[in-house]
Order: sequence, then structure tokens, then C-alpha cells
Amino acid sequence: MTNDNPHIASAFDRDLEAVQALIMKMGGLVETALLDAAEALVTRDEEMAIRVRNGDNAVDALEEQVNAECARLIALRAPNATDLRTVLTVMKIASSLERCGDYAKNLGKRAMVLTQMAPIGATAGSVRRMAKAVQLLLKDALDAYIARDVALAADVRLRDREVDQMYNALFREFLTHMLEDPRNITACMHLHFIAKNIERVGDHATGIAEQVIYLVTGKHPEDARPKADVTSGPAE
Amino acid sequence: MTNDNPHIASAFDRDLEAVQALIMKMGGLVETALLDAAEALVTRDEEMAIRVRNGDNAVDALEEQVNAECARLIALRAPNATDLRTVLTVMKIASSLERCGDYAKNLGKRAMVLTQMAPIGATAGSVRRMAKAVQLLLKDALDAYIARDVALAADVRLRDREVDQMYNALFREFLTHMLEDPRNITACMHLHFIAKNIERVGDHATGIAEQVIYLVTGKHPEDARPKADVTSGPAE
Amino acid sequence: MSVLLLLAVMAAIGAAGYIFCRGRVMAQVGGNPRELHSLPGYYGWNGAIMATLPALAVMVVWLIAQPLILESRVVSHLPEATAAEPAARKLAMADIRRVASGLDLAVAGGAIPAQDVATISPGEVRARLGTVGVALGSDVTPETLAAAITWRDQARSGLIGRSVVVILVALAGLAYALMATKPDFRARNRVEKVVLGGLIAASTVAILTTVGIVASMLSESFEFFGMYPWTEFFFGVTWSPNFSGGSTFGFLPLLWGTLYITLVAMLVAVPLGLFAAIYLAEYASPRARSVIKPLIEVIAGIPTVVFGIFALITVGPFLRDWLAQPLGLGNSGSSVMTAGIVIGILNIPYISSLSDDIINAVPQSLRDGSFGLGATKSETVRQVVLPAALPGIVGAGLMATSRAIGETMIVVMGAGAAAKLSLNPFEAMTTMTVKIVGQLTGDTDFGSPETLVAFALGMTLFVITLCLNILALYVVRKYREQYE
Amino acid sequence: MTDISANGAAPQVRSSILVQDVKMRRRNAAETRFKSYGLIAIAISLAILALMLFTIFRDGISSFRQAQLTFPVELSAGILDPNGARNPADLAKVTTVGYGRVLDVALLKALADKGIALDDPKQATALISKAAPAQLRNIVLANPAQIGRTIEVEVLALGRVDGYFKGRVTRETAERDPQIKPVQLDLIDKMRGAGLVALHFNWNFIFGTDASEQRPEAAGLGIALIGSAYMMLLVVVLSLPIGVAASIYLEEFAPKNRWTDLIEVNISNLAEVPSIVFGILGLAIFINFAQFPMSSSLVGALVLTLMTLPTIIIATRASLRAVPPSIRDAALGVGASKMQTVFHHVLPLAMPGILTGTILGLATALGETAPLLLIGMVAFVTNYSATPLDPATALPVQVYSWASRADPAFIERSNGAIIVLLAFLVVMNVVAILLRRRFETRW
Amino acid sequence: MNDMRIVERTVDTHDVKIDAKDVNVHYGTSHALKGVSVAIPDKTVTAFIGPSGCGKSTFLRCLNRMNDTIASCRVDGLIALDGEDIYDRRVDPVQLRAKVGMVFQKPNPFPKSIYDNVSYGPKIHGLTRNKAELDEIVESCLKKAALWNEVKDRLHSPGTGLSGGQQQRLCIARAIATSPEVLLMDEPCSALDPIATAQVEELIDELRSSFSVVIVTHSMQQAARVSQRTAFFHLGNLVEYGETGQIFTSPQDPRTESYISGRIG
Amino acid sequence: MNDMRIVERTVDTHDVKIDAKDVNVHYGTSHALKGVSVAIPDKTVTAFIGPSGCGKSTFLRCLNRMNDTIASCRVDGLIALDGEDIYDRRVDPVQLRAKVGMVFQKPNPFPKSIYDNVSYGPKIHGLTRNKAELDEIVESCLKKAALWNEVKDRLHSPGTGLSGGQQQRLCIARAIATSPEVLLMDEPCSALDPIATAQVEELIDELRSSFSVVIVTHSMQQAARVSQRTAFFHLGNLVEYGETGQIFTSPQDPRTESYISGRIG
Ligand SMILES: Nc1ncnc2c1ncn2[C@@H]1O[C@H](COP(=O)(O)OP(=O)(O)OP(=O)(O)O)[C@@H](O)[C@H]1O
Ligand SMILES: Nc1ncnc2c1ncn2[C@@H]1O[C@H](COP(=O)(O)OP(=O)(O)OP(=O)(O)O)[C@@H](O)[C@H]1O
Ligand SMILES: [Mg+2]
Ligand SMILES: [Mg+2]
Ligand SMILES: O=P([O-])([O-])[O-]
Repeated sequence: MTNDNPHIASAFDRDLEAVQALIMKMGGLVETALLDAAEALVTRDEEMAIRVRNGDNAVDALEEQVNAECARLIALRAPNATDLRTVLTVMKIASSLERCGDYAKNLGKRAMVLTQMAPIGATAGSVRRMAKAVQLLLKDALDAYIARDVALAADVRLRDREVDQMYNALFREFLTHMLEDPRNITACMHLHFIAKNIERVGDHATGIAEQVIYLVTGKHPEDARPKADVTSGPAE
Repeated sequence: MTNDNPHIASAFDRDLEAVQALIMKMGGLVETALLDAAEALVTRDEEMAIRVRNGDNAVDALEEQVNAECARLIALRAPNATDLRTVLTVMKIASSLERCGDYAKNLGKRAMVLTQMAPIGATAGSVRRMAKAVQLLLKDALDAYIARDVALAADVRLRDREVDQMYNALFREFLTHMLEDPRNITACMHLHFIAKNIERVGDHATGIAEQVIYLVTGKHPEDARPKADVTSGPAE
Repeated sequence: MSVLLLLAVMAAIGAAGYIFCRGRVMAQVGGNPRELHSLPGYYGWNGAIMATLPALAVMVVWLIAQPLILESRVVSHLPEATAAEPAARKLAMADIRRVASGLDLAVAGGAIPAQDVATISPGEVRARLGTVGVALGSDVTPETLAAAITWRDQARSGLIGRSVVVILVALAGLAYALMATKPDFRARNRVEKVVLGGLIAASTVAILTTVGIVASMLSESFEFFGMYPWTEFFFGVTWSPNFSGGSTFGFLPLLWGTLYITLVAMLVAVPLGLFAAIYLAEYASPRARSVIKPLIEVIAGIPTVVFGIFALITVGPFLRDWLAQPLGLGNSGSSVMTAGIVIGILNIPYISSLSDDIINAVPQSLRDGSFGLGATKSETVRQVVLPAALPGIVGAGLMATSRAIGETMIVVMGAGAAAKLSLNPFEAMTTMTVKIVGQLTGDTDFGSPETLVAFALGMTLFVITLCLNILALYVVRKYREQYE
Repeated sequence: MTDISANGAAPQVRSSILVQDVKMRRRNAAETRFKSYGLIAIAISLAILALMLFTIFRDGISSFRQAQLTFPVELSAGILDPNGARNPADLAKVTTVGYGRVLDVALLKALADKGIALDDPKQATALISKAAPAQLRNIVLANPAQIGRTIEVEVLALGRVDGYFKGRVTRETAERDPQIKPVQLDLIDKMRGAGLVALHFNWNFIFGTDASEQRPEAAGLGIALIGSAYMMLLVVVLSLPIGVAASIYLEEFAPKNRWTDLIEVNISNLAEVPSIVFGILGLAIFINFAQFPMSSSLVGALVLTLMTLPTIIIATRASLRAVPPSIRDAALGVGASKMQTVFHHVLPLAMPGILTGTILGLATALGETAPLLLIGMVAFVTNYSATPLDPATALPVQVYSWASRADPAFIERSNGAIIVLLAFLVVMNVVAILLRRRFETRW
Repeated sequence: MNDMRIVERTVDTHDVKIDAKDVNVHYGTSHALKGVSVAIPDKTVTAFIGPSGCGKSTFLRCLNRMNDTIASCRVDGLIALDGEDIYDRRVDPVQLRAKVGMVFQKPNPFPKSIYDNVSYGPKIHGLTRNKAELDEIVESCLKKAALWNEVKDRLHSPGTGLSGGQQQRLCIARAIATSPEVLLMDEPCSALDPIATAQVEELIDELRSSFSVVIVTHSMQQAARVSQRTAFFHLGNLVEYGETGQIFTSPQDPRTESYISGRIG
Repeated sequence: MNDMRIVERTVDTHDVKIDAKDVNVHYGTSHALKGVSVAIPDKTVTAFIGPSGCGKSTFLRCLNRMNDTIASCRVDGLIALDGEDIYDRRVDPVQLRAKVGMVFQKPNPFPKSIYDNVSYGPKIHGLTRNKAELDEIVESCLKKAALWNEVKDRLHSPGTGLSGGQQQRLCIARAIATSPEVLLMDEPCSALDPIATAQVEELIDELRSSFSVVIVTHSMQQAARVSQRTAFFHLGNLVEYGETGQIFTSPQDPRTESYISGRIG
């Protein structure tokens, strides 16, 4: 984070940095889990899928720690203005990342199930591509956060559209597979949920980007979030 | 909320109560939206579905207001101990409710789509039952919050199991419909997501109940949350 | 009307002014004080002041001016020679006044019928006045009598005029105040301005005193230096006034005696006073302090003449019998030592009480700071408290010094009257103050250098103590700024 | 522990606090020494005070008792009222010489009655004080009806008799004394045996007038007491209001400029100007210039007022300054004017301090001698002064003038006068302290 | 981000009570306040914050002309109370101060009885005709100052015998007894312990229903707690003036931000 | 909820520096401290908080026997510094105070030069052999007190000429010049403005690497900011003593909770 205007109480700065370091750590864990889950799906590696599922505990613990640290920071330092926004943003981001961790874990679980079933076409590769795109989105959102980079954050918001389009494509692909062969239905259901989860991670990344914009400018982005997920109903 | 030990600064108590009133208002909106969406599904009432979809804006606005109020409370009153937990809990609950609102909105959207399709057996009735159960869960969680009632909150946590079981039953039912008739697949996909969303609302209600326990006791509930959703993978 | 009666009348008009003005303004607002600018009492006071103050001023002016005017009028009755020569004129005027007031008494006592006053003969006057107990020294000259009669006449008409004018002014003031009395009249501001004037007048008394001191000594000092060369006065080493003339007034022996005695006094007073103060302020329990401090202060309350007697009959003989004679240093009871020690004792409480106050004024936080660092009490006192209090203590010492220099009675009774330049502290010496008393209470002509030298001495003494005091003041003021 | 600087906070050796090192013991010894200096200084001061008071009381207390002759006197009408008309005017014409004769005769008769033989009647009659006839005269004039009767009177004995009683006069000194002979001392012994002479309490000493150098036994303090009382009264009435008014102006209202600085310096200086200078001032201004009567208590009071003013002003200003500024702010803040603030709040709070200053100032004024000498208050005054314009003297001046008289009997009286002076001082202080307590105990 | 949407917390657009325009204050040659313009609304608590020596007290004391007592102090610009210039020649500052009351840093009750403390103002301003009216004023003021219940049985015991917090409330009662329209407070809680401080703050919050309150404080928390509007001063300038919630959550000026978030200002 | 997991903030289990067991203090007949037992660790900042009059200062002053100067004060119980009873008969309080330094509420520099202020302690305790050593101590202490850069050019100008915050830091430098092991501070910032306060707090945070610091404060925020451990006193009792984060986020005792959250305690 930028530290060209430090607090007189340097311990405050240290605390703020420490808690932001935790966020980065969480982000790293979640990104890895996401990629690993997709990888497990492609390589049908049950071991890896189990690792991903169990890895979520660490993320949950980190979120709890971030919350505790933030509560502590608020109690001890009574932050206001930017500092307060920083702390509140940290909590929001942590909770987003925790959710992302949950999705990754869910991916892992479903990957474990899918390894027992027959593979369905090249879908796994598409899923991995989408996971990769979302992971990049998450990474950029967190980078934008650390650098307080509004431009990057705005970029993340735009790129979520692409993820949504990837999801739409996948959704149609799975539907096709299900219609083609009813035996695929169970596996495709899992793939459906997997794709949805990845799409949700993308949404969370966008949320983080919006937090960054709020943190820096003190305002929430005005224009409605560009949404391209058309699977849940008629496009508005 | 209990006010038998008021602050010397009575304005602080007033502010805390005001922000909690917002939460109750949010809760009310979300519960209604949930029931209405289910109702729209059963009665195939597109108008109502549209109302539900549009109603989410109010919930979103309320969440933003709660967040702003909480930020303001923290900045102006530097709360600590119980007060701080109250404020942080309020923010968590608001964010949960906002998510629930999103799910209800999604329900509404999908209901709009489903009204255009042929109805699938008695599934709509089952969905409404589940929605009703979840709405009750949410209501009890919020009541537990207002009354700081740990027992009720623990009860909510237990009852989430039942919702999960209802979800499992629905999941299997939809799967059967899809296997029976591939023409049902698209509609069932929507129903799948609807059931999943309702189940998620139940999870959020449980989350709120856990926040209540944390708020009153200062500790997060120790035992892992009883989870009975077996659809996403092997039961642990 | 006599002055007292006139004052009483003015007081009555003033009281009326208070009542009328207050009543008037209350009536104007229907008894509701909220609508007034000031409290009702202020309107009353304004009335009282307006009624009395100008009248009083007129009366005072009249009282001062009337004799002057009368004097200038009656002077025409006096012979040219008398009128021209100030001293003679002064004497003549005194005579005139005495005769005039004698005539008044005689008329009042019935010794002279009122209508006969104008025609009484100079020879008669003395006898007639004698019967009413007014003794006239010399015979009354016709001029004096005529002047006295004129004086008496004019004084009487002046008296009537005075009463009339003063009462008229008082009534006019009252009327003016009544007219000015309106609810929005700023009565409080007016009254407060008058009170402030009074306060300012009171504070100029100090200045007037100094001016008076300087004025009363300056002209006589110059007169003295006109008769006696100042170089011989300031640098002469012999002091031998001779009331029959031909005196030498060498000032140095007096200065030496003064300084020597002061030195001895300070050697006694400073260590004793300072250590006592330190003990009281830092070591003594509050109870002990509350007993001992007033006891020491009793010393300051004892009149100096008592110390004089103590010096005269106790210390002097003691020093003579136990120190001076055994050591072969003289056999005088009065000595520098005697006076110095006694003055020193007298000054102990000044030093101890002032220093005690100053030491106490050193904030406790400084002591706490020092104790908190692990200093002992004496280290704290010596290294923190005393340096902080030093300027104040020096100021106290300087004040005590100037007291010692100006001390009179102890020296008169304890040190003798011999002006000497000697180093032997057991010899009698004397100081300026003693000589001032001596020269001024001697039976000499007021105009002779033997008397006037006292004024020169007084002036010198005043200048010396003035310098010391200004020095002390400077030091003390500087110290005040220390912790703020 | 000198290597502390290398790593300031961490001394290499952690010393125990339970043992005192050499340095500490040395410091504690210095502490004890220092403390004892203070004690010694206080002891000396108090010892001197005690010694002074002791000598004064030892030498002065006896002056309150005086040798008096007590014997029956026949107030022979022939001498005292030749006309027999008991006309006061006539009675007043009889001189003390006449009364003296009456006393002489009566004493000799009394001696004869007691069977005391005399070589020479003069030896006995000389023992009667020269002031005694006047005493008798006063008794008679106070009650003319007594003329012709024989009354028991108590009259002053000669000063030497008193001295003999108090040990001042011995047979050796009497050898060299023109006023008394050793034989007379024997006679006194006999008379004492016969109850004709004894020491009695001496009201005359306190309330009587002064007497000439020859009659120490008759000298009294009455005029000095009246003079001092007048002066104190006038000093209070003049200096307290003026002093307080001046202080209020300087402390509360005066702008801080050169003029008020000048006043400040002036006042501090005046407080320390030698009193003798004030005497010169009084002489020049009040007597020579304003023509006030010489030796009058009015002039004395004016001089003393000018002397005490600075003391009162300084004390008053100090106590005004000690009133916390917050009180002034408070009053101004509710809309009181500056004048109201001062008179309603500040002055009452400063009152104890002002009274303390007044006590101090008056005590100094009461004991002041030198300036009074210059304005002639040392003059020998025989009439009680009726107004402050009449000639008077003051207690300390009386002390001084008695102390400078040759007759040792006056030393005793001088000490006695000091006791009266101190008593006067104590009374004044008690009054002021009671007053001050009233102000202090308000809260 | 609009923090003020909840109805109960909205600051109504009150009338302007005190309107200061381009106020400059010099102490001798030093320029202590530089062109300060503030419109203080009626029935609100306005807080002045800022680092030491920034001129908060100076400005506060301009508002009731307590600065008149400082010889070297010169005030330029216009300060209007209800539209009337308080530095007009015709204004008697003594009367002005009765309308613009003041409470000081250290509780400074007069060393008199509680009753006398409160009744002093009404007495010198002749606000009452008789004792009964005076009693009434005293009672109502003590009630307004939330002190009546604590002292009603000892109205005639000394005000200095109360605890610090009670003393400060007594001073507030004394100030409101002259029925002022504005109450100025210069660091009124800095000599109090936290509990007394909270009580006085609570009282200030209640007072704003009847008075316009201006409070100077060093404690940003306090400003945040009691005030509806906050002015931030810095080196004699008014840097930012606005709604308190906004100042503390999203200040506009970087200097305000630095100061309130504990960075070197 | 373990707030202390981040490595940088963990309080290591330090040695106990001062161990107070069942301390009771009476002022005459009034019982000011009731059975207080506290173990103060080395190299930590310990804060004492509590309402006015609860005995914080009293307890603090027991720790270096400054209470000895109050005649009516009686201390029972055991207070051990590094295991040695400081109320032992053989202990000279003067020597003790050199080891347990104290900093006071109001900055109280001696009216001497900055240099003399700092060198006073080493001089009276004879800690140096020569001027050079003394210079070195003065410099290192001023550096530790974060004051060196501000005063190095005017070491010989009076300490009273510094600003309030600088004065307080000078007092801290003076206290550490006798190389104490414990530093007691009784409300060291209550006379300072917020910026000076923050600077002194920052300094305290640095000092804990070398000293055991005990600080009494009325400001809960301050206790929260500077201390690692907090003790809450109430009516002469020690109510709660523990890790600061825990005291301020989840206190165990309802009285602590009431006090820190601004309810009537
Ligand atoms: N009577 C005075 N004479 C000269 N200068 C003064 C006077 N009073 C204040 N000042 C100066 O005016 C400036 C503003 O002072 P003011 O007292 O208003 O500050 P403040 O903001 O109230 O500070 P604090 O928070 O310390 O009370 C300061 O620089 C101060 O030095
Ligand atoms: N010198 C003393 N004589 C008598 N009683 C005292 C003395 N000092 C303190 N006390 C009493 O002891 C109790 C504790 O006082 P202490 O000063 O330790 O409180 P504190 O917690 O420091 O309060 P504060 O926060 O006001 O400084 C109080 O009731 C006080 O009245
Ligand atoms: Mg200020
Ligand atoms: Mg304390
Ligand atoms: O009561 P205090 O501790 O703030 O002096």
C-alpha cells in the first residue's frame, strides 16, 4: 500500500499493513485452489481435488483472523476517513475471498465426484480456461487493491463481461451434452454448478474491484455493474 | 434490542437502534421477496415475478445505507467490546441479507422464464414449501438477533439440516424429471438453480444465527456447522 | 454655613437624587426591571453622584481659592515693605488671620458687639480678645486690624456665596440626572466610570508620595550644597558638625558606618534566615511549620525601638564584657557589632519568610521530578529548588539590605553617634539615619547647614535604597518569568 | 556502571536494591548534615526571640507595680479652703505647695503614731514623691466634701523608694546618690514594717501622663496610648480604602504601559524607603508646607499612612492576583461588567489577604519611631489630647524617650512601655485575625 | 455516500444564528485568524477542531467579545448575531455576553452557594422581580443542566464542593440562567474524567433543542460524538466546515484528512 | 478469537519485572487499594485504566515508593522488583527510584538547560567519570527520546523554552538517563495536544524495547493504542488484567465492559 503519508503512530501503519498482507495471502490461496481444482478436473486427479477441498480450511481461518484483526484495529485505533474505509474494505474483501475459497472447495468436491464418471467431451478444458480467466481477474483485483489502482479496478469490472460470456458458452455446451445423452445429465449438473461457481468467483473479483474504487474515491462506482450472464433469465 | 444498560451518550443507543431497525426492514423485504417469488412460481404470475425482481433494488439500497451508517457509527463513536461486535455483526447480517435479496431476485427472474414454459409436475409446490421453511429460518434468525436469543439461534442452525434435506429431495426429483423427459431439461435447470438458491438463503440464515451467537458470547460456535447438502459431493 | 453643615446638605441632596432617579426609572417601565439597561440601583447612584460630585468639586475649589483671593485683597492694607518680602508677608498674614478669627470668637462670645467690630481700635483689640481666651503675641498694628476687618467681612460674604453656589450646583446636578434618567440610559456605565476615576485617583497617591519625598528634600539639599561644597561632602573623611558654625560634613565615615553595619547584619541574617526557610519549607511537618513560621515572624512584628533597647541593655553590654574587653578591642557598649547583630536578627524573618514563600512557590512538580530520578531531599533542595528560587531569594536579600541601610532606632541606640572610619567592629560608629535624626532634632536654625545637611543625607539615602530596590525588583521580575 | 552510555538502558550488573553502596551512604550523611543546619538556624532565631521577650518581661513587668505610701491625711480646711465656701474656683487656686505641706504633716504624724523616730523630718518627707501633692489635689478636687476630714490616702513614693523595693537602689548606690541616703533606706524598712509603704498595682503607669526626668515614679503612658490609638485609627481609615482602591485599579483596570510601570516601581520602592525619609517628608510637607500642627497625631497618622500604603497595596495586589482568573472569566461570561466582577467576586475572595497586609502594615506603623521623632512627637506633652490635632506622642516614641533618660528608673518604665506596646499589638492582631477568619470561614 | 438519509439524524436547514464573514484577528502584529467565514445554525451543536494554536479559542472568544479584554487583540470583519453586527459601536459587550453565554475549560463555579451561582446572572441583569421568580429560574436551569436531582437538597451548600463533572454542569446551568441564545464552550470537558465527560456531552446533546451550541475541543472523538457540524481550523485558516459525519468519514481537504486520521498535520 | 496470532504483535512471555501481591493501601482510615495483585512483565507497556479516584495513581506510586512522602499513606502486601521486596527495611527509596523512574502528568523540566536536565540524574548518582561520558549519555538519551534532532543545536538553552510535547519528551529523556529498568508514567499526555500526544505515544511504543513501561491514563483510546497489557481498576479493586486487545474487544468482567463502552460504570 502507499505509505507516503504515514501515521504518527507507526504501529497503526504496521497493523494496517499486516492485515493487508493477510488479504494477499488469502488471495494467493484462493487463486491456487481455483486453478488446482480446474487442473484436477482436467487431469482427473482425485488426490489434487481432495487437497483443494481440504485447503479451504486455511482460507476460512485466514478470514476469521482478518475479521479479528480488523475488529481489533477498530477497537484499538478508532480509525476514520481513509483508514476506516481501508479497514472496512479489508473485511469485505476477506469475506469475498472466503466465499471464493468456498467455491473452489466446492469445485474440488465436484471434481472428486467427476473423476469417478466418464469425461464429457472437451468441457474440462473450457472450464479450465474459464478458471484461468477468473483467477487472473481475481489477481488483478487484488493487485488493484494493493496499488490503490482505480484504472486496473475499472478494467477488472469490464473484463468480468468476458467471463460471463465464457459462462454462457459453457452453459449452452453443457445443455447440449445433456440433451444429447441423458447419461451425461448427472455429470453435466456438476459441471453446470462448477461453471456457475467460477462465474461467481468472477463476480466477487468485480466486487473487490468496486471496493477498491470506493476505497480510493470514497464513492461507489455509479454505473450499474455490466452483467452478461444471460442464463438466469431475460437480459435487462 | 435489550437496553437495560444504556450508554451515557443516549444518542449512541439511538443510532445503534436505528441501524438495527434498518436490518429488520431489510429482513422483512427479503422474506417477502422469497415467498413472493415462490408464489409467483406456483401461480405462474409473471407480474409478481417482475415485482420481486425489481424489489431487490430497495434491499441493495438498504444494505448500502446500513454500511454507511455503520461506518459513520465507527467513525463517530469508536465503539468497542459488545458495541463493536454489534456494529460488525450488523454489517455482516446486512451483507448476508443483501445476498439473500439477490437470490430472491434471481428466483424472480427464473420464475419469469418458467412461466413461459410448461409446468413440471408438482415441483413448484415443493419449491414453495422449501421457500416457506427457509423464510421461517430467516425470520427466526433475525428474531434471535433482535432478542439476542442464543437458544433460538442454535435452533436455527439445527433446522438448516431439514432445509438441506428438502433440497436433496428436490435435487433428486428434478434429476428424475430431466432423465424422464429431455424436454424438461431447460426448465429443470432453472428449478435446480432455484432450489440451490433457496438452500443458500438457508445457509445465510444459519450464518446470521452464528453471528448472533458470536455477538452474545463473543465466540464463534465451536462445532462445525451441520451440513446435510450431499449433492455437491461425497458426504464428509 | 459651615463646611460640615454644607456637606450634610449635599449628602441629603444626594440621597434625594438616589431615591428620585431610581423611582423615576422604575415608574417609566412600570416596575419591570427587564426593560432597563441597568439595574435600578445604578440609576439611583447616578442621581446621587451627579448631585454631589460637581458640588463637592466646586466646594473644594472654593476652599482653596478663597484664602488666596482674600490674601491678595488684604495685602493692599499692608505696608509696601512687608508685602514685598515673602517671609515678613507670611508672618503678617498669619497675624491677620489670628486677629480675624479672634474677632469672630469675640463676637460669638459676646465680648464685642457685632456692630462695633468695624470701629474697634487697635489698642482695644488685644484686651478684648484676651477675655475670650485669644492671646495675641505682639500689639496689633492699625494696618493689621484694618486688614483683619476686611478679611473678616469678605470671608463672611464668601461663606454665604459658597453655600449658595454649592447648593445650586448640587440641585442642578440633580435636575440633570433626573432628566437623563430613561430606561435605555446607560446608568451602569456612567457610575462605573466615576468609580474608576476614584480608583485612579487613589493609585496616584503613591506617585504623589514619591514626588513629595523628592520635592521635600531636593530644594533643601540644593540649599545645603549652595552653602557647602559637594565634593567635600561626598569625599570628606571627617564628620564634625558644630552647632555654632564651622562644621565639616564629610560623608564617608557615615557611609562606611552604614555599610559596615549592614554587612554585619546581612552576615547574621542571610545564613540564619535562609537555612530556617529551607528547613521550614522542605523538612518541617505542616504542624511544626504552622507554629514556627509565625513565631519567627513575631520578630518582624516587634517594633525596632524594642530591638534598640535590646541592643542597648542586653547585647551591647554582653559583647563588651565577653568579647571586646577580653580581646582588647575596646570597651564600648555601642558598637558596629551590637547594631549589626541586632539588625541582622531583625532581618531574619524578612529573609526567612520571603524565602520560605519563594521556595514554596517553586512548583511541587519540580521536586517530584527530582525525587522521581532518585535524588535525596538535600540534593533536590540544593540543585533544583534553590537555583529555581535563587533570583527571588536574592531579591529578598536586597530588600533586607535596604531595610538594614535605612534602619534608624537600633543604630541610634546600639551603635552610638560617633562618626568614625575604623575597621574594628567593636567600636562605636554611626550611620546616615542617625545623623539625620540628630541634625533635624537639634535646636538649630532651620536655614543653617547643620540642619540642611540632614536633607542632603536623606536624599543620598533615598537614592541608595532606590537603586537597591530597583535592582531587587528587576531580579524578582526576571525570576517570575522563569516557569511560565 | 559507567559504561551505561554504550547501551544506556541495560546496565551490565544488575545491582540489588537491598544493599546500600558507599556512594549512597555518603549522600545520606550529607542529607543529615544539611537538615541539621536548618534546625540550628531555627533554634537560634527562636532562642533570640525568647531571650528578648524574657529580658523585656523580666525588666519591665515590675513597672506595673509601684511603691506607694499609705497614711491618713487630715485635709485641713485652713490650708485647702481658706474661704470655707467650698467654691470650686477658690479650691482650684490652691497650689500643690499647699497640698505638699498637708502631706508632709500627715506623714510625720503617721510616723509618730507608728512610733518611728526620725533624725530629721526631711528624711521622711523627702520620701514622698514630688508628684504626690498633685495626686492629693486631684482627690480633693474630685470630692471637695472631704475637706476638713481625715482620709486614708495612697500616694506615690519617691522613685528611689521604688528602686529600693525592686533592688535597683542599694546602700552602696545610695552612698553616691544625691536623692537618697542609706539612713533613709533604713527608715523605709521600718515604714514597710509599719505598713506605711508597699508596692501596689500602678494604674497611673498605664493611663497617667508623662512626668519630668526627676519623677520617674509618676511617668505614665496615657498620652502615648491616646496618640497611638488616634494614629492607628486614622491610618486604618485612610490607608485601607486608598490602598485597596489603588490596588484594584492597578491590578484589574490599568493598561500595561509606562505610566503604570512607573507606579509599580514606585510602590515597590516606597515599601522599602527608610522610614526616616518619610519623617523628612512629613516635616517638609505637612508641617512646613501645609501648616498642620506640629506633634499632632494627625500629622503622625498621615506620615504613617503614606508609609503603610505601599505595604497594603503590595499585599492587596498579591491577593488580588491570587484570585484565579477563571473566576473573572466566569463572571464576565455571564455578562457581568468588569466593575461588578471585581466588587462581587474578586474583592471578597481577596479579603483575607488584604487583611493580612493591613495587619502587617499597621504593626509596622504602630512600632515606628524614627519619622515621629522628626515631626516632633517626641515633645514632652502633659495634657491628654482631645482631638487628633492636639499635640500627642506615641508608644514607641515614649519607649525611646524614656530609654534615653539618665535615671535608671526609666529603663524599667521603658521596658514596661514595651510590654504595653506589645499588648496593643496583640490586641490589634487578634481583632484583625478574627475579622480575617470571618472572611475565610465563609466557605 | 450520503450518511444522512435516516430521518432522525437529518440536520434540518435551520436559520443561521451567528454569521461570521471574513473575520481576521490580530494579536499585536501576529495574524491569528485569517479570513474566517462561518455560518453557525441555530439549535445545533457546532464543533471547532484543529491543532493547538490554530485559533479555535480566538474565534470562539470573538463571538461574545471576550477578546475585548485583551488589549493587543484586534478583530476585523463582520460577525452578526441574528443579523445584527455584534461589533457595532452601539452594542454593549456586557449585554451581548448575556445573550452569548460561555462555559470554560476548567469548571469555575463562584465560591458561593449553588443557588447563588445560578442566580447571579439573572440578578445582575435584573431578569426577575422577586424571589419567587428567581427560585423558578434557578430550578428550571438546574433541571435543564440535568443537575437538579443531584443538588436539590443542598442548594445552599457551596458550588465548589461538587465533583468536577457536577461543577461543569453547574457552570452550564449558570450560563443558561441569563437565558442566552448561544452557548460557547471552550474545551469544556478537558478537565473532566471520562464519565463526567460523557455526562456533559449528553447534556450538550440535550441543550441543542433550545440553544445554538458552539464547542471547541481537542478531542476529535468528542467533536464526532456531540456535534452536528464541524469546522476544522489550521494555522488560523478555516480549512473545512461541514456536516460532522461527512468530515469524519470523507473529508474533502487533505489537511483535514491528515489531522483526523492522526497523521502529521 | 485469538487476536494475537500475527507474529509482530505477539507478546512474548517475558520475565515478570514487577510482581505485586495482595497490595493494600490506606490513606489514614480510607482504604484506597484493596488486595491488588499484578505481575508486570518486562519490556512491555502496561496500562492502568479506570474511573477517577479508583486508585491507579496510588498503585503506580507504590511501585517506586513515591507514596513514602505522604504521611497518612500505609502500604501492605508485597511488591517485588526482580524478586526483591521494595518495601524491605534495607531498601533506600532513593536508590529504588533511580531504578524505577517516573514521568509525570504535567511536563516538569527543571528550569535549567536541556543538557543539565538530562545530566542531572547521572550526576547525582555518580554514573559517569568525566564530561565526555556525560555528553555521551545525554546524547544517547535524547536520541532515545526522539528529541535529539530537535534540540541538538540548543542543548544549553533552557528546557522550559520547549513546547509542551518536547518538554514531556525531555522529561522522558531525563528519566531514562539514570538507566532505570522500569518507567512509570502518570497520565503523561493529559496536558498535551493531540499531535504531541501522538508523538509521545509513538515514543512510548519504541521505549518498550528497552524498558518495562507502566502508564496510567484516563483515555481508553490511549491505553488501547500504546499498551500490550491493560489493567482495569474500579473502586480500589483490580477488576481485570490482561492482554489489551482482549480487554478492548471481549472483556470478561461486565464492569470492564461497561466502562470501556461508555456505559455508566
Ligand atoms: N492574548 C494573546 N496574545 C497574543 N497572542 C495570542 C493570545 N492568545 C492567543 N494568541 C495566539 O493566537 C494564536 C491562536 O490562539 P488560540 O488560543 O486561539 O489557539 P487554540 O486553537 O485555541 O489553541 P489551543 O488548542 O491550544 O487552545 C496562537 O498562535 C496564540 O499564540
Ligand atoms: N494524599 C491522599 N490522602 C488521602 N486520600 C488520598 C490521597 N491521594 C489519593 N487519595 C484517595 O485515594 C483514592 C485513589 O486515589 P488515586 O489518586 O490513586 O486515584 P486515581 O485512580 O489516580 O484517580 P485519577 O484518575 O483522578 O487520578 C481516592 O479516593 C483518593 O481520594
Ligand atoms: Mg484554546
Ligand atoms: Mg491519578
Ligand atoms: O482527575 P485527573 O486524574 O484527570 O487529575
